[in-house]
Amino acid sequence: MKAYSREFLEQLYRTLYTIRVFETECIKLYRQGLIIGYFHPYLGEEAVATGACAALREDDYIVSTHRGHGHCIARGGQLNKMVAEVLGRETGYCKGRGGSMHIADIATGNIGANGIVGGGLPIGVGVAMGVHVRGSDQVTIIFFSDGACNNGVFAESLNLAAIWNLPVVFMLENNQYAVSSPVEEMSRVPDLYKRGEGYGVEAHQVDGNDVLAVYEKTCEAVDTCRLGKGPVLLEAKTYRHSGHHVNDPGTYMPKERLEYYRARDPIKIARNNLIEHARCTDQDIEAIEQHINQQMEKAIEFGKNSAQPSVEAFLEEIETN
Amino acid sequence: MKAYSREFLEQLYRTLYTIRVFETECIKLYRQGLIIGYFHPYLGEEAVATGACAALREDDYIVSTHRGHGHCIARGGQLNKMVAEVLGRETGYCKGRGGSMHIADIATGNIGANGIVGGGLPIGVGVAMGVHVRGSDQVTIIFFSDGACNNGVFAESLNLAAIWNLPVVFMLENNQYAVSSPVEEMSRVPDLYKRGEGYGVEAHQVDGNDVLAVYEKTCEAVDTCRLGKGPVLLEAKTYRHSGHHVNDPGTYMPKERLEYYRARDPIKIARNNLIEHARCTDQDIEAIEQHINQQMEKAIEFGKNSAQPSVEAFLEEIETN
Amino acid sequence: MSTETVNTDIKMRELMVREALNEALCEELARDERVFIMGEGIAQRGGSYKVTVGLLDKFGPKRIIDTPISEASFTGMCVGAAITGMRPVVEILFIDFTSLIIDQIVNQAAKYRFMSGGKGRVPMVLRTQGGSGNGLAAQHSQSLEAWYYHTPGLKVVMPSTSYDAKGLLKSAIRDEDPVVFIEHKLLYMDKGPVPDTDYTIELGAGDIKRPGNDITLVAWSGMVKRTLAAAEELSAQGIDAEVIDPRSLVPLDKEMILSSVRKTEHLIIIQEAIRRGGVASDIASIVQEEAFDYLDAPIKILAGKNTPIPFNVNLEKACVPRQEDIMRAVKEILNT
Amino acid sequence: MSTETVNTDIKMRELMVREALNEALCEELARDERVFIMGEGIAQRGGSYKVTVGLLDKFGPKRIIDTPISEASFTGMCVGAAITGMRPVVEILFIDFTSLIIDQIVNQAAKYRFMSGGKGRVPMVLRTQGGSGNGLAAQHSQSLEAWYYHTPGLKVVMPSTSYDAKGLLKSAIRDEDPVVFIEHKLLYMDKGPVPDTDYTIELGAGDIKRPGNDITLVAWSGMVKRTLAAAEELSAQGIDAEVIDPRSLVPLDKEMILSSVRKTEHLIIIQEAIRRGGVASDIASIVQEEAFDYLDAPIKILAGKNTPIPFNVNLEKACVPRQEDIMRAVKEILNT
Ligand SMILES: Cc1ncc(C[n+]2csc(CCOP(=O)(O)OP(=O)(O)O)c2C)c(N)n1
Ligand SMILES: Cc1ncc(C[n+]2csc(CCOP(=O)(O)OP(=O)(O)O)c2C)c(N)n1
Ligand SMILES: [Mg+2]
Ligand SMILES: [Mg+2]
Repeated sequence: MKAYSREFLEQLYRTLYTIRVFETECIKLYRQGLIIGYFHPYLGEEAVATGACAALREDDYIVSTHRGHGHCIARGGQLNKMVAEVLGRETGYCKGRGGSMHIADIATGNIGANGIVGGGLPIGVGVAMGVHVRGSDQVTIIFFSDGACNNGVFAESLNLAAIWNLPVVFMLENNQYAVSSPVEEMSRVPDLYKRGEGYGVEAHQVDGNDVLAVYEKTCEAVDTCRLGKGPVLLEAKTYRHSGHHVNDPGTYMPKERLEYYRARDPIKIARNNLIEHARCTDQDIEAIEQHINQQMEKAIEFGKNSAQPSVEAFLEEIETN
Repeated sequence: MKAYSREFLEQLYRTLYTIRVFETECIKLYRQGLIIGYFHPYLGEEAVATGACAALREDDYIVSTHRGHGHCIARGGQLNKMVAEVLGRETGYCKGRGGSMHIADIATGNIGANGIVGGGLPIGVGVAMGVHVRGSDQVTIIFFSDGACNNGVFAESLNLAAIWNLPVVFMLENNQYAVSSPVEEMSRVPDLYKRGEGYGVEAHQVDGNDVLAVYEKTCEAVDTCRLGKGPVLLEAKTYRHSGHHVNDPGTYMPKERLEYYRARDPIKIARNNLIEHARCTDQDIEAIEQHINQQMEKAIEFGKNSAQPSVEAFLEEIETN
Repeated sequence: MSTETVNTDIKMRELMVREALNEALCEELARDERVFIMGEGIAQRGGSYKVTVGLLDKFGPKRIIDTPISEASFTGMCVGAAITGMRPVVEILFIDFTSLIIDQIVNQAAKYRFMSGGKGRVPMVLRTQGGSGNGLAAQHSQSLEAWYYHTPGLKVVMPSTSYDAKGLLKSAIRDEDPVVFIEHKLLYMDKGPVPDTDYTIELGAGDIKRPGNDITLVAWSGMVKRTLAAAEELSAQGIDAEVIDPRSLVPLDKEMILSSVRKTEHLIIIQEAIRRGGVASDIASIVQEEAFDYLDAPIKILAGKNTPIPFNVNLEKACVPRQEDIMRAVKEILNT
Repeated sequence: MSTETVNTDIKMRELMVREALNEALCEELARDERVFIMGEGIAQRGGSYKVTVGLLDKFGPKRIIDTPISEASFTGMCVGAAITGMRPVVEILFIDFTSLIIDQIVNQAAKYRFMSGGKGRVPMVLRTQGGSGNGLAAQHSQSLEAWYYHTPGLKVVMPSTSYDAKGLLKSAIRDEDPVVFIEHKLLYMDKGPVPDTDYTIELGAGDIKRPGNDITLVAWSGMVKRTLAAAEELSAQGIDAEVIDPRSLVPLDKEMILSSVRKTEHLIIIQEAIRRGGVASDIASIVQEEAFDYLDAPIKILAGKNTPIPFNVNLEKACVPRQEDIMRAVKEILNT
C-alpha cells in the first residue's frame, strides 16, 4: 500500500461511516413512515463514492443517480439539508420538492440525483462540454450502475465524450443488479468496462469495496482527463447490502454472495486501514463514529423540526408557470 | 474463389445491375421533378444488399433503412410497385402514402425502410424475437449504416439480441458517412464491428464492394443464427458513389477516395466474376443488362401511367381514424 | 358497468385492479399463443405492482420476458414482432419513462399501418402506469395521456375499475392496432366486482358510472373515484350529477358525453394532467362546438396544477383536483 | 410587427427567415461567449436548411459543433452544460426526431429548476423544425407543438416571419429557462423586413398580423400566411377579419385573443397539427370559459386531418387547412 497520511485515511473513514449512518438512520425513519416514496440505500457501496470524490478538486463536478445519498455526502453535502429533503421539508436541498431521487447540491458541484436510470450520463458529458468550451480543466465524474449501461444513452455518451476527448470519468458502480435483474442475465459480458474498447475509451476495473483502490484508480483517471485525454471508464465491482429500495427484501440475492460481500464490507476494510496503516486505535475510531452519530442525530432533529413547505406559498409560486 | 454456378453468379449480377439501373433512372425522374421528397440512392453499395439477401431463405426477413431501394430489390421486390411508390401512385407498394423512405414489402419479408436512422434496429430484433417465441428458425438481417451505430438503439439492440441468442444478422453498411459527417470524426474506432466484442457478439468485417465476399460471410452468419447461436454483427466497408441524397453534391467526399471506390465498383467486380469464373461473354452480359433496362423502362411506364391516389377516397378512408 | 348486459347467472368476485389485469393477461396468453409479454422485472419478480405475478410459472420464459433497462429497443422489438404476426404486450413501469420509447410508439407503431399502405398491422399493447399520489416526485408521477391522444394511429385506454380494467385489457390485446393502456398507480389495490366469464369491453364505449340530471361530470382513471364520491355527497345536498367515464380516450365516446350535456346543460371535466394542452381541453372544444346551444354556462375544467409534481405529500396533493374541489366547482357552475 | 415600436431611423432589409435566424444566432454568439451550438451537420455543412451557415468560420469548432446521430445524448449534454453556466442551442433537424429526446427535454430540462428547489436553471434552446409540405412523408412532417405545450417548465415559440424569427430566437437564447423553438420547413425561404438593430421580441407577446372587426382568426407558424391571404381575399368580399399570431404558445398572449374575441364575437383557430389534443383545442377551451357570453357562435377549429402525413403531394396538401378552407369556415360561421 502507498503511504497515506492518517488525516487522509481518517477523512475517508469519516465519509464512509457518514454514508453508512445516514442510510441506516433514514431506513428507520422510512419504516416509521416519516420518509415516503422511493428510497434507494447505498449500503455496501460506500467506498465507490468516497474513493472517487476524494480524487476530485473543489471546483470539479459529479453527476449522481437514484441511489445518490452517498455521492452527495462524499462530495461534501450537508446532512441537515439531506435529511430535511428526504423528509420533504422546506429546509431541504430542494425545499422538499425533490426528495431522495432529486437531491442536487450545486454549491458542491453535485449536479444531482436522477429518477431516470441513465439520465445523468448525457448531462454529465454536457457539463464536461461546458468545461471544454470555457477552456477550463475541471473534471466531471458521472456515477451510474450496471443497469444504466443498457440504456442507449450510455453508449451514446461514451462515444460523444470520446470523440471530443472530454474530461469525464464514467464511474460504473457495478453492484450486479438492476432491481432484481442480475447483470449476468442482462449482458453476455458482465465485466461491463469491456464495452469501452469498442469506443476507443480507456477502461479499467477496480475493487469497489476498497476505498483506496477506488481512490487510486480515480486519481489516475482524473489526471488523464485533466490533461485533455479523457474520457476514462472505471468499473467498480461492488454489491448492495440490501434490496433495491427500502421495501425490497432482495430475496433474489444469493446468501453466499451477499455474505462474501458483507465480509468485504467497505467500512471494515477502511477501518482496517486506519488500524494497520495509521496507528488508529479502536477508541480513536469510536470517537470518530460517535461524532458522526451525533451529527446525524442533530440532522434528524433539524429535519423533524423543520417546517413543511407551505401549500399556499407553493400555489402562489406556480401561478406564474 | 469457391466454385459457383454460372446461374448463381448471373443471378447476383442481375440483382446488382437492377439496383444500379433503378437508382440511375429514378435520379433522372427526380431531376425531372417527377419524384419529390428525400431520395437516397444506393449507388456504390449494391453488393451489400445483393450478397446478404442471397444468403437468405425465402421465409427469412430483412429490415431496411432510408437508403432502402437496394434491399427491396435484392429481396425480390417488384420494380413496378417500387417505381409507382416513389412516384406516389396508388399502385405503389404503399399506395403512394409511404414514398421512398417507407417502402415495405411484406410478401418478401421486407419489413420496410425507415425514416428514423436506427429505427429499424429494434424492430428487426423484435422480428427475431417473434421467431424465437414461435420456435421457428427464420433469420432476420437488419441493414443499417455507420451513422445509425451512434443512435443508442444500436447498442441496446445488439445487447438484447445477444442475451437472448436471437437469430439476427446486424449488417452494418459502413459507407463511411452520415450525411456529410465522416465516420472517423464520429467515432474513435471507425472499424465499427469492434463494438460487438464488448457485448459478447461475434463480429467480422468484410469487403462491402465484393458481392461474393459479402455473400460468403453472410452465409456463415446466417448458419450461426439458424443454429440458435446468434446474433452476428457484420461490417461491410463500402462507399457511396454520390451525395447523401439526390440534391447533395457530396463535395465533402475526397476525390481520391471516391476514385478508389469507383475503381472497385461492385458491378465491375461482379462482372469480372462472370467473365473469369463463369465463362460469360460481354454479349451475354449485355443481354442480361438489356433485359433489365427494358424491365425498368416498363416499370417507369407502369408508374407514370398509374393513377394518383384519389383525394376523396383518402379523406373517406381516414374519416374513421 | 352499466352499459354492459351482465348475465345474472354469472358469479362475481371482488378483485383488485391488479388481479383483474393479471386475469386478463393470463386468459389472453392462454387463448392465443401469439401473445407474449416483455418488461423490466415482470417475470421473476411479477412486476413492481404485481400485475404479472405467476405468469412466468404458467407460460415460461419464452413468453414472459424480463428485459434490461433498454426501453426504446424492447418496445421497438414489440413493433417488429407485432408486424410479423405476434401480439406483444410491453410494460413500461412509469408513463414518465415512455418519453424513452415515444419514437417507437409514435413514429413506428402508430404509423406503420398507414405508411405500408394498409398492408402491415401492429397489434401490440403498451401497458404503462401514470398519475401521482405516492410521493414519487416529478419523474414518476406524470399524467401524459395527452401525448398519445394527439397521435393518429393509436388507441388510448384508461380504466378506473377492476371490471373495466380486465375487459378493456382483453380488448386491447385482441385489437389489430397499437393500444396505449394506462393504469393508475393509486388504483391497483382497489377492489371491485369482476365476473368469472370471458368478457370484453369494446374500446370506445364510455360508461355512465352514475346517472344524473343536473350536471355532467366527465372523469377518467384516478379521477373517477373522487368524482363519484363528490357526486354522492352532492346528491345528499340535492344536486344530481351524472358521472361519465369515457374509459377509452381514443376512440372517445363523444355521443355519450354530448347527449348527457344536452340533458344537463352543464359540464365539468376533471383530469389529473395539467390543464394546458390536456385531453379535457379537447373534450371541451368538442362539446362547445357540437352542443353550443345546450350549454347553460361555460364548460369548466378541473385539472392538475401547472407544475412538475412535488415530492412533499401536501404539495403533491394540492396539485391534483380533490373531491372538495369538484364539489365546489359544481356548486359554482350551478350557482348554488 | 405591429406590437413593437420600431424606430423609423432603422434600416430594414428584406431577409429570408433562415437568414434572420442566422443573424440571431450570430449576434448572440458574439454577444455572449456562453452560447454554443450543437447539432447534426450544422457546422461544416451549415445545416440542412442553411440556418447555421458561416457560423463555424466565425466562431470555431469549439462553439459550433457537429454531432453524431445521438440525439438523446447531445440534447442531454446541453442540459448539463446549461445547468453549469452555459447557454447551449441544440438543433434537432425535424421535430419528428424530438421523440428521441423528449426524455431529456421533459424529464430533465423542464423539471430541473423545480426539482432543485429553484437553485438550478436550464437556459437552453431547442431549435427544431416541423410541419408538412415537401413530400417528406409521415416521419418528417409532424406538427408536435402540443407535446411541449403540455409540459410545465417549457416555453414554446413558433415564429411565422423573418422579423419574428430573429427577435424571438434572441429572446429565447437570453431566457433563463428552456425554450422549444419550432421553425416551419416551408417558411425558411420566405422574405420579410428585418431591422438592422439589436432588437428582441418578448416571449408571450402575440402579434395582430391584421386588425379587423368581424371575426378573430388565430394562427401560428405555417398557418399564418394562408390565414392572412384568406383574410385579404375575404376583405374584398366585405368581411373584415382580425388575424392574431400568438408567436409564442407558452407563454400565451391570452389577453390579446380574448380582447379580440370580445370585439368580434367570432373565433376560428387554424392549426396544422391534427385537431385531437392540439393547441387549438386548448385555446378554444380557454376562450369558451373566459369569453362565454361574448361568443356569437361556437368556436371553430380548422386543423390537420387525423392521419400520418402521406407522401403523395395531393394527399399531403389535403391534410392541412388551405386558404379556401379558411375562407369557407369564416363564411360558414358568419352565415354569409
Ligand atoms: C429509464 C428508467 N427505466 C426504469 C426505471 C426503474 N428503475 C429504477 S432503479 C432501476 C434499476 C437500476 O439499476 P442500476 O442502473 O444497476 O442501478 P442500481 O439500482 O443498481 O444502483 C430501475 C429499473 C427508471 N427509473 N428509469
Ligand atoms: C434519428 C434520426 N436522426 C437524423 C436523421 C436525419 N438523417 C437522415 S439520413 C442521415 C444520415 C444517416 O447516416 P447513416 O446511418 O450512416 O446512413 P447512410 O445515409 O450512410 O446510409 C441523417 C442524419 C434521421 N432521419 N433520423
Ligand atoms: Mg446496479
Ligand atoms: Mg453511412
